[in-house]
Order: sequence, then C-alpha cells, then structure tokens
Amino acid sequence: MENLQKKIESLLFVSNKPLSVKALAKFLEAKEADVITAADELIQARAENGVIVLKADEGYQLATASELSELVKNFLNADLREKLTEATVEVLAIIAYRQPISKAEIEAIRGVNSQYSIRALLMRGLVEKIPNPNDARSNVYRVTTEFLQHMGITSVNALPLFEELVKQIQLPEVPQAKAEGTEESENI
Amino acid sequence: MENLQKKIESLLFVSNKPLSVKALAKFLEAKEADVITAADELIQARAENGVIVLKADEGYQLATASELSELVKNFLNADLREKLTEATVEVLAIIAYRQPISKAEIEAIRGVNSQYSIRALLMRGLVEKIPNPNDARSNVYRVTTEFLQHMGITSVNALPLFEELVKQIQLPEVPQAKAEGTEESENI
Amino acid sequence: MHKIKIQQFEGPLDLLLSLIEDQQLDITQISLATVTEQFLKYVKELTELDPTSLADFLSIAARLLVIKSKAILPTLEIEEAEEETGEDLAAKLVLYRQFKEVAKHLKKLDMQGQQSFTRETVFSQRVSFFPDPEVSPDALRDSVLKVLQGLKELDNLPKAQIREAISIQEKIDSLQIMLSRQIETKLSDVLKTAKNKPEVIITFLALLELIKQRIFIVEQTELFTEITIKQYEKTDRESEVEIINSNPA
Repeated sequence: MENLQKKIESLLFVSNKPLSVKALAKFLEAKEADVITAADELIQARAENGVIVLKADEGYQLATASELSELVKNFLNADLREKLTEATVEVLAIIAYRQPISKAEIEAIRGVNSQYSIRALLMRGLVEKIPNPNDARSNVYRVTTEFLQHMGITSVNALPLFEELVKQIQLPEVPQAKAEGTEESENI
Repeated sequence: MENLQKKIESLLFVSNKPLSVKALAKFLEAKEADVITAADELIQARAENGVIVLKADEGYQLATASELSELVKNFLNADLREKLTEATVEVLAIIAYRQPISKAEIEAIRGVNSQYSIRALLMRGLVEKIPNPNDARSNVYRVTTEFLQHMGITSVNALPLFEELVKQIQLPEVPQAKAEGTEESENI
Repeated sequence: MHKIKIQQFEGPLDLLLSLIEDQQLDITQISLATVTEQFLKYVKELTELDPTSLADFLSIAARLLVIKSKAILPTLEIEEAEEETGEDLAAKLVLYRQFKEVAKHLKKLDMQGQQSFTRETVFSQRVSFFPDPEVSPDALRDSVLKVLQGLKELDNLPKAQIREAISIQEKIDSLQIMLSRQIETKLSDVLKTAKNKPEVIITFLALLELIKQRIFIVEQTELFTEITIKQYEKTDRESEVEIINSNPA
C-alpha cells in the first residue's frame, strides 16, 4: 500500500492536470478503492509539508501549502489573484455546498439568471461543467482543484459545515419544518 | 527549522530549475548554513517518498524517485499519445482559425478556463507560444508548421471555410458590471 | 417609509432581503407583504435601467402581489398562486440568505489571499511531436462551428429576455384602451389575453398600478366570485376594494 502511495505521488508530480481516481486506478492497474485509500493516506502524510495534496471531485493534485502563499507568490513574481465579485462568490458558494448542481437549480436558489457568473467561474477554472450523472443530456457544475488552490484549502471537506454557517438563519418558529423540507428537496 | 524545510520544499516545487543554497538563502532571508541544514534534513525526510529532493552541483531540485522512473515515463508517454479530448481539439481549432491568439481570448471565446488544453497542445508540439507582437509582456499562440504539414496543408488559410469562419469568431460582449470576475487570473 | 436605494442588486431575492433587513423584519409572509410596494417601486425604476433582468424581478413581483392581495383579501383565489405560496417564498428567501452567509465565508477566504500554487512551468515545454491522427482540417472546422453555436446562444440570451419583458407601460396603455371601449371587464378575461406567464405577471402589475392611481377599481360582489374591473367613478367609492394600500398593512 505504501508503494501505491509513492506511485500516486510521483504521477501527481509529473501530471499537468489533476488526476482522477479512475485515471490513477487504470494506469496503476489497481482497484479504485485501493487508490482512494492510498491517496487519502498520502493527503494525511503530506498535510504538514510544504507541498500538499489537494482533493476535489475531479481528482488529486499537488500544490504548495496555502500558508506559504505569500512566499511563493513573491518567488514566482505572480500577480495577486483578482478577488471574486459578489455575484460570482454567491454562485460559487452554492456550487461548493450543493455540488453537483445544475444551472436551473442555482438560478432557483438565487432567483436570478446566473449565466454570466457561471461563465466567469468557468473561465477562471474555479468550477467545471460535467454531464449530469442522472441525465446525460444536461450538465451539472462542481468545484475544481483550482477552487481549492484559490481558497487555500485541501478539499471541500475542509469548508465549515453548511449547517454551522447558517444556524442563525432560519425561518421563525412554526414554518421551520417547511424550510428543512425545502432544503432536502434540492439534492446535495 | 522545520518551517525553513517547508519553505524550501515549496520553492523547489514551483521553480522550473534547480535552486542553489545561495539563491535559497537570499530569497528566504536565511543563513546559508541554515539552508544547507534544512535542505539536507529535507532530503532525509523525503528519501522514501515518491517525490524526492535531489542535490547536484547547481543546487536542489524535486524529482520523482528513481525506482519509479519507468512508471513515470510510461505515464507521460501514454498521456501524450492519447486521443486529444474534445476540449483540447476545440482549443486547437480556435488557435488554428484565429491565430495568433492569447490565452485570455481563447477563454473568452470558449467561456472555459483552457490552461490544461493549451499545455497539452504545447507539450505535443501542435501549437507554440510566441511573444505578443502588440504587447511584449504577454504571449500568443499559433499552430506549428509541423502540425500543418501533418494535416497536409501549408497554411491555415487552406482550412475549410477559413475566410468565412475567421470573421465569425468574435469575442462575446459580456455586460460590464458582471464581467469583472472574468479576467485572467493565472499567469502562464 | 424607507427610500428606495437605486443600486445594483444581485437579483430580486437580494433586493427583497435588503428591503426586509432595512426594516429589521423577520422573514415572514407578513413582512413580505409589507415590503411589496417598495419592491414594485424598484422594479418600475428597473424597467428603464436594466431590461435584461426584468423577467426575474417580475416573477417575484407577481408572487409578492399575490401574497399582498391575499393579506388584504383572504378570500382571493388566484390560480397562479397555487404553485407557490407565501410560505414557499419566505422559505426560499431564507435559503437564499443562508447562501449569502456561506458566500460571506468564501469571500473571507478569498480576502485572506491564502492560496496554493501548482507547478506550471516545467511541463509547458514541448516534449515531442504527438499529433492525434483523427484531428483533420474538417474536424477543426466542425469544432469551430460548435464554438460559434455556443457564442450565438450567449449573444441571444439577453435579447430573448428583453423580448419577454413587454413593458408595463404598454400594458397599462392597452388596458386603458380596453376599458374605454367597454364599461367593465372581468379579471379572468384580462388574464386570458396574456400569452405566457411573464405577460400574466405584467398584466397584474399594470392593473395594480392603475388601481393605485385610482384610474381603475375592482369589485367582488361575493366571496369566491369573479373580480370585476371598472373605470374609477366617484359614486363607486363605497364598494371599492383596494388591493394595494398606499400604506403597508
């Protein structure tokens, strides 16, 4: 198993894009479950290093530790990333906590056409469009490893729980049950 | 000291060439002796990993473990020999019909971040990067002569419907207020 | 009453939230009814400012009107309302507000500017020449045609929305012409002329505006019966039923 970890790490190092569990399993001729176990152990093992492993739905990727961002930015002479606008960050929040989610579902939550915000996020590589697993004719959106890089976190699991963030914001008294029902009806 | 290790590791990771003790010490504002100690400890700590630290005359550098070199080579070859994805063909097509064209323009036309596709095309020798004739700080892309020869044509003008399609590929107009977030964030 | 700020809202729910929060109200059906008028005032300004997002605002405006109407006329039956009630809208608003809170958190992460970097430089160099045998000039042409299709759809999007959003003023004019030809008409007949949902909404808005300006009045003789629309006359004052009060209930 340790050997699998090493192999995964070396491939992530030379790959020019995030590698999915499927791609890793196929290339390493290993079971997907084993790849997941090994990769998760790798994430743990590297968590305190200067180079860490990011995990998004699209796959795994190596990146510098976010607390070193200032240093690396200066070293690369990289420009500050442009800050997100209100609209794009709203859409991003919905996608991050409800992914995979369709455009229609995003717009139902925001009550407004979100085409341009979604496009802006796609262009920045913070989200990506994939075929809807339940209906191949339509698409759904999810966040990418670029989103993790941008936010300085290692996986969407590193985000605070939705319930934790919004516990102050509930419907008053009786209609509460209704609100919960609404939430559940939209697929997480 | 552990902190210095982390910093060294992160810089070696993003650097495209080996880094000398001198360069590291200068950039990290540390004593050369401390850099050497930290770097040597890092070499020890990473010795059994999939990605290791190498020390040569010209400095330190990250590399895949030597016993995995066969695996890595096969992986890179397989990746390069694979069929181009639909997204990558799209980028290639846009470059062919609209060259020379910048990354930002390609992304505005497609509405999707295109860094992986562009990189894949560069690595495979299908497109090349040249300085932007209008702005020396940025780059533009064009297809390689080799690729044109491979397709059996001598110039992009010989592509089907060239005149007609070139005129039609316009950058979309995005409403001003909503366009803020769309600007290029990565510097490639 | 608060003055309406003419500023950019991220959509009708954003506007609605800000109106409710300005008055420090909870998100309830009653507070929705309370801010309805301010909401409509904003939407009227919007018709001149930004027609592209009008359709989104109008659909919420219509729901608010139903809520407001029901608050004043508990017996009022409007078919459109059956899809979603005031409770639904309140729940929706709560959910939206929750996501605004989540967005605030992401914004904080964004502002911290802590980010990770991947390796980009090393492998952007050419390794060798590896063409894909299937990529022919025709394949490139097809791919460009597909991209062009996508661009066309993007361009058409705002235009399609504008087309949908027939102006309220136009509707007001046509309703006035309609009632100048006949003494009275029925609400159901007026709504029947609407070709689609946005037009139903606009008809409603136009009607309410006319009632508010005391150009039209509406009457309902008995519970659950047809609502009649007439030109305003002084003698009708006693039987007048105002759907919109100039002051919040």
